[in-house]
Amino acid sequence: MYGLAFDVAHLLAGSMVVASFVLLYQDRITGVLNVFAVQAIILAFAVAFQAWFQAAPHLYVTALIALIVKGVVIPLALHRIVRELGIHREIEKVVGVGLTMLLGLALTALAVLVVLPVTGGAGRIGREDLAFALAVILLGLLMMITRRNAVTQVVGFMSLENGLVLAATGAKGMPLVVEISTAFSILIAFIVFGIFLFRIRERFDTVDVHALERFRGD
Amino acid sequence: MRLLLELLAQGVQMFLVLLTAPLLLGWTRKVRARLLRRQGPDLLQPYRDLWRLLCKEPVLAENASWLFRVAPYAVFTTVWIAAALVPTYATGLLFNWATDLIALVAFLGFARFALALAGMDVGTAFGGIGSSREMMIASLAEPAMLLVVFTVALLAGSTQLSAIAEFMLREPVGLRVSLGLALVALLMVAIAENARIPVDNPTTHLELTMVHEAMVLEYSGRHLALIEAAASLKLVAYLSLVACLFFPFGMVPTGSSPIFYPLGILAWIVKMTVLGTALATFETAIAKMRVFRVPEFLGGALVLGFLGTLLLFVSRVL
Amino acid sequence: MSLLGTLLGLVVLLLALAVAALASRPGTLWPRIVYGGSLLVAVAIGITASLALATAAEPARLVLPIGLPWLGLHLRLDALSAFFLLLLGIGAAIASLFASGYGGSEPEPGRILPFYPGFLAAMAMVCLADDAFAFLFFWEVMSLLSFALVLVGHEEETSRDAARFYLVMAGFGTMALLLTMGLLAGPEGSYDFEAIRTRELDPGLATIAFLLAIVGAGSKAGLVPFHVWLPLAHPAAPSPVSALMSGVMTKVALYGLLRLAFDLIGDPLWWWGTLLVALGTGGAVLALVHALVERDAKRLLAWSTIENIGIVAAATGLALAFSAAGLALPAALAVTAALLHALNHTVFKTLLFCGAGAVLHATGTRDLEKLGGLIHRLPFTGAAVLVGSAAISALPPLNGFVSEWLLFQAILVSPDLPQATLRLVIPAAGALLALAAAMAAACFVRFYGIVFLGRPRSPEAAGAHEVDLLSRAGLLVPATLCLLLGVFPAPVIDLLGPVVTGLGLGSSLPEQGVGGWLSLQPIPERRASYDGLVLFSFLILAGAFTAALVHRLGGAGLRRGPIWDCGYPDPAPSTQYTAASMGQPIRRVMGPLLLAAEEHVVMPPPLDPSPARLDVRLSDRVMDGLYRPLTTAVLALADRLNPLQFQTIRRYLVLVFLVLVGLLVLTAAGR
Amino acid sequence: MGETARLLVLGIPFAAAGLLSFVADYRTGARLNAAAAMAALLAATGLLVFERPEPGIYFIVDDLNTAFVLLNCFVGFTTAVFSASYIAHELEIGRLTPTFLRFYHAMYQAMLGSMSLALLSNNVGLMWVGVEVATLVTVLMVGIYRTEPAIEAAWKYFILGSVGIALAFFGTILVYLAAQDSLGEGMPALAWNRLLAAAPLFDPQLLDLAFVFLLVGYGTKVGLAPLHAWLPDAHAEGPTPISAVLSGLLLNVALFALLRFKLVMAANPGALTPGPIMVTMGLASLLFAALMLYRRRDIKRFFAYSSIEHMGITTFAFGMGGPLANFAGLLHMAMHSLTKSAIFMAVGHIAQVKGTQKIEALKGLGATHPVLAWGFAIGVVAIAGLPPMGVFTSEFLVVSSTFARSPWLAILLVLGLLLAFGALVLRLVGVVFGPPEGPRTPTHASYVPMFAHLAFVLLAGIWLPEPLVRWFQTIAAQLG
Repeated sequence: MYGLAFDVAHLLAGSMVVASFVLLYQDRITGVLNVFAVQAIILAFAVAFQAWFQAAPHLYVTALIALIVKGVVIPLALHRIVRELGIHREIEKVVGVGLTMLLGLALTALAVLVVLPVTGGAGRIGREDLAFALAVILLGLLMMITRRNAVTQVVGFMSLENGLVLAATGAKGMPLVVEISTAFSILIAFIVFGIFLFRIRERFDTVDVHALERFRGD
Repeated sequence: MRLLLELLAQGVQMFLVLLTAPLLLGWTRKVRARLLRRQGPDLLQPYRDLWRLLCKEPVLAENASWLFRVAPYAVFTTVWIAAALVPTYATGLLFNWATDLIALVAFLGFARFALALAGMDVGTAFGGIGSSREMMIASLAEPAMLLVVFTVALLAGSTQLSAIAEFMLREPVGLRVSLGLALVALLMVAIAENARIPVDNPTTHLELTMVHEAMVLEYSGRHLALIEAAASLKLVAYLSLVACLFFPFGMVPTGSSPIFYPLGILAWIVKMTVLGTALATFETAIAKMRVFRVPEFLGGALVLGFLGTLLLFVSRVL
Repeated sequence: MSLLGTLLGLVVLLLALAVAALASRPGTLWPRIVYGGSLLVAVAIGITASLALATAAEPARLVLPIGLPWLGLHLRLDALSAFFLLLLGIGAAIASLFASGYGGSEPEPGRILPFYPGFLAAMAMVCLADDAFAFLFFWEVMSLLSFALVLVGHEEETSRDAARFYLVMAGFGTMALLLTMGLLAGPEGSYDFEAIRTRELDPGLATIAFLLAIVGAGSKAGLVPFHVWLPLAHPAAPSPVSALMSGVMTKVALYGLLRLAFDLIGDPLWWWGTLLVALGTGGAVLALVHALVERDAKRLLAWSTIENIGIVAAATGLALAFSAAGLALPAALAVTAALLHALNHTVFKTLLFCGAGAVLHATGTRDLEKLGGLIHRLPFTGAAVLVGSAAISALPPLNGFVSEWLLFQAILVSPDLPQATLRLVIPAAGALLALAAAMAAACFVRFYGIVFLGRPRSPEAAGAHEVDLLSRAGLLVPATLCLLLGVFPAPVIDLLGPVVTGLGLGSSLPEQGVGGWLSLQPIPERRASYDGLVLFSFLILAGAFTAALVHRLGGAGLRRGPIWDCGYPDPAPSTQYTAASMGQPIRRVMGPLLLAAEEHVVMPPPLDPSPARLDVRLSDRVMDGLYRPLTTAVLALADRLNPLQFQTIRRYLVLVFLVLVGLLVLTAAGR
Repeated sequence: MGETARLLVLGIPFAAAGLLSFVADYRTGARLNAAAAMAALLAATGLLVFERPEPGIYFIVDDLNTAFVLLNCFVGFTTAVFSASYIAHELEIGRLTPTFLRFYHAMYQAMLGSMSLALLSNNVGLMWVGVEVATLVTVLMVGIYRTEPAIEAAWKYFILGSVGIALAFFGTILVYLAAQDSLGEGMPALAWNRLLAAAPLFDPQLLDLAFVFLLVGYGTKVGLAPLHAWLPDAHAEGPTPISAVLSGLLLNVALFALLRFKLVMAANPGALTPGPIMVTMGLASLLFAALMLYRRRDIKRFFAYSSIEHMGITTFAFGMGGPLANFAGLLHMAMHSLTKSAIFMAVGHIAQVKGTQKIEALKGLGATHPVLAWGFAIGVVAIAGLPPMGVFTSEFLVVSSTFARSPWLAILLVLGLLLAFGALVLRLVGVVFGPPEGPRTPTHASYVPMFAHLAFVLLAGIWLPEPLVRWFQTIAAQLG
């Protein structure tokens, strides 16, 4: 029994990392949003499994929030914004896809290398989960620095927060308060981003972060 | 009673120096003339000149300030004291203990300071030329002089004049390299300070070359007399300094009875005539240097003086 | 305790005066009140300090509850600080007396009055401070207040730049001193000087502490490599403040050096002294060459301050070398020469700066080329500045000569030094000091001759008017003090006795006044003595005798006539020698080496009436060699880093990413 | 009574925030805002006066945060008073419209409340939430002018801030994991006092990894060198009251959080000491910011870099460790926040009076506005570390204690301090002195808050109150 639960947690965390890699691979905004939705759904399952495994009912609430808010609401809203504001579909990448993938691999290796020697204090499941969560975080960060448009940057930021939630749920007994507040702040982050998007939209014709950089103070 | 006697001896020294100064000047002019196969002026001519100037009424420029009128007295007094302090016929006179060689050099500096300022007081181009050149020469001659003083003081163990003279008299000093260097440096400085031939022509009125004369251009009457007397006194001071430091034989050491004083005076007069003749012959043998070659000349004196001091610092025996 | 208490009370009085002066308005009596108050307090500080010196009592100590919480503020009045407080009292009294007359018509009292008493108070507290925090606290407050005083005339660009350069150099000096104190106090931070004195420091650290002390105190005093700000800042301040900065603040800096070198850092190594001697004497000659080509009166005096500080530093270095070699009496002689020269310099430099202030007040200009003939219109200032110039040129009856003489005695007493290099450096130092003395005389003949003698070179000089009564008193007091110190040096040297023993040199000079006519005989067996009184009376007697004799023989009449000038007098004042031409001979001799001077003459072809041109380019080797490259380097580095402000958000994220990954790799590797 | 005071300190700001969001009129809003800030200040002094409440599961009052809560509430109150007149003037000249200002006061109070929450929280997660909410609120306020640069600054601040905060949260999770096996699951594993007590039992490797994330996360909020990019633009483009609070308080709160974790790291013997990393980042910030000061053309951006420099000095001091350096670091945090907020108040009025923030247009202030010039001059003198102001004391302690232990680091520190000193003096003389330029319209600025801050810094420079010294010394000893 112990082995199976362990394998399922592994599977879900691993698929989260795979989703991050696919996210890096996309070169169209709609593709990015859909893969992000898939990742959010996988996250929801992972959290739900953790809830079942740790017999901690509050995790189900987090799984539900993750599924609905990040799985469905945010991607749809982003799709509508992208359509309404007519943001051009093409994603300008800074670094070629091949190199990005290589960097991603190196980061995952680093994440595993850094977390695993940690002694087993946090229980076997916790350690692997932690390594994968760190990998998702680093890949999210990598996504933000290799993309030029604002939307893809924010999606990168969102996938980074997915990794956070994965890590939080992996930590057995992390009090509920923390999870709710995490969700709460992600929500706010999204709203703020939305307002900005409008403002940005209100001010410039394109949402490309590059256009923003011309107006720098000195 | 002893105090009175010592006061008398000091008085003799002061007036001996004062009266023989013009004579020495006359003697050097006479020897120069003879060497140039000229008759040359009478030995007593300087006295007549001084007397003539003394009785004439001085004419001052409109914008001459009080400094212009006070300067001759200050110059004459300081040079006279400097000359009086140098032991001529006897060491250990009353006022010798009041000061030492460094103060003597400083007194001559005071005279030069007053004369240079007086030169600039009336505000003419020549006064400026004289003062600036004089100060340039002084800024090299005085350190050379001080280095000579260092050399001699290091050897004698004190900067007190009569102490040095006695050391030279009694101690078996013998021929030392540092003393030789000091002597040459002192002679070069003496020539520069007294405005003798290679550095400055005492008899000339050619604007481009004169240094000492340029400063005193505006003086006349008794003021000029005082300055001329001061110049001659300065020559006597330097020559008797050379005699006292480097050829001290014939001087009466402190403490011995006064009957030897006339002998001392005689020896001093002989030394003065010998040095006067040497000076005159040196002047006729050499031509005047361009003004801006004087720094090299005095630079040489500075280096010699420094070498003398350095040698004494490095080893006691050199 | 009572003396230290009264001193503290006086300092508080000064602070009260400073705070009250914040309310000063132009045209009111405030300048008189502030300067008068400062004068009274300065005199009181002088008297209390001389009392402390005379009684040579045990050092009084006091701890106030302010300052560092666990340390408190330690104050201590020992002989050394009493002497420098006496020096501060004299300098401040002269400057305040002069300012009360001259400063009366201050256009902007609000800018100067609040800071003037504060500046005095800060200097006094530096001398009393007995722990590292208090010392540096008041040291930096002294710099800050003098910075504000330099900015009094901040309309001109030059005084703003001067003030800025000054404060940055002051900051640099304080940082050096802070490092010294850190080294002396050790890691556990026992900043109290008492603890530092008992703490043993190994020679390596002591050497670093000493070098940093030279950098810190030297940059405030104006020791050569750190002197560049002084000729810019001191002249920019109003004259009484320049007098205080040059006369007193530089001495407080030297007090800092003496306190650190002798009292706190413990037994010196032999080469420490040689470094200070080399810096001092070399600096003196360099400063004088600059003074000889200087065109601005107050900058000339500032360069001369650097020269005199060089001499005092050389004397201190000599004392260090002697005490390292174990020669107690010569060390005492050298320290006495240093302290006496510091006192003399305070007196005659304050006089000269007040004189320059009077000239500036009368003619409105400091440019030597526009002055001349002022002795007729400012007779009183002329006489006082003449005494000052004679004193600074070390001429016999005055005080400048006494300290010069003592220093030469110290050099001559030192042939039996064990170290070989010392036996080379000391004679070289003697030669340079002799050169400096002679060039100082040349410099001040030029200064006095161009400013006061000859014919006025500009209408302002022609229309000059004498300063009022109080300022005249401000000039008379230092002039008489120069004479008194020159004629009666023996009592002053006895007063210095406890200071010298306090520095831990083992012995001080024997009793001076005993040798009959108060003659000065520092080392008995050398029989070299200097008797100011006898010489002075000898001078007066001989002078009177000559004058009487000449007047009786040749009569007292005299006639006024036109200037002779070899027969072709020219009324135009421009035919006179100017400041540049007066300095030209010495500039030809020393210029190429020390000032990188290049002369370029453009002669028109024959028959071409166009004028010939002579331009001379002088440059300050230290400024161009050290400070300009430093500033350009900093600005170049700033330019290279500047683009970092204008990057895209993505690039900043890359920075964050790199830091994170770097640290992760580090911790992974760290295990 | 201690509990009620603590409750009030947290409750008042959030209640005021709620209330103010309904108030539309600016004038009443400003007055209410100042009143709420005053009440919070009184509550904070209550914390000081009454005996300390027992550390609960959510909140704790201990040596470290008492001083900083008081400081936060005081600066919050004075800045509220300053912002009343400043924003009123901005409304007059039309740079801000009532619609933009709709939620300004509510956001201001929310920010103060979240900062107090972060300071007083005993729970690591709650502290993280406090810092996160404060960041998001300041992001909104920075973008309040709705000009292009303001939007860009706010966007940059949002992205970098959120990345930093996310990493900090991951660090918090790691600390929780490390504490889990000895302190059990749930709330107790996040409570400070328990973490501190059980720290020696934690797994050192996990703590090191956690500190890396915490250092990068909270380091971004503190504005240390490589992570500082958001700070200059946020200061320059946001309204000046926000710059004052940002520079004065938010940087301190972030550094306070970092200190909390350093306390835990210091208690665990196995863990790698964070000293070297903090020293390198501190020195990097100091030298980088000092050099950037020379080429700044905008006065507020200039002082933003000065904040980075001073945060660098403080981090360096904590990195060096030892009782002296830690005490100096804590004192420097307090002095810097008081001085920098005073400077920003002065700069705010100067920018309003002269109509621009360009340094070359701000000349001869001494002639046109003497009182403002005095305030600005004293502020710059204080921030440059000159006595008699308080910053000199802390810099004195840091430099002297560092030199005795490692001379080369002290040399670098002194080099940085001198570079910054040169730039500060350059601007001080440029702005305050010289012939006046630009408009001379007299300003009806509120000088009281500015001079109150400077008076406190002057007092600290001469004498430090006994309780403050005791708290800082106990914490300095614990910090290791």
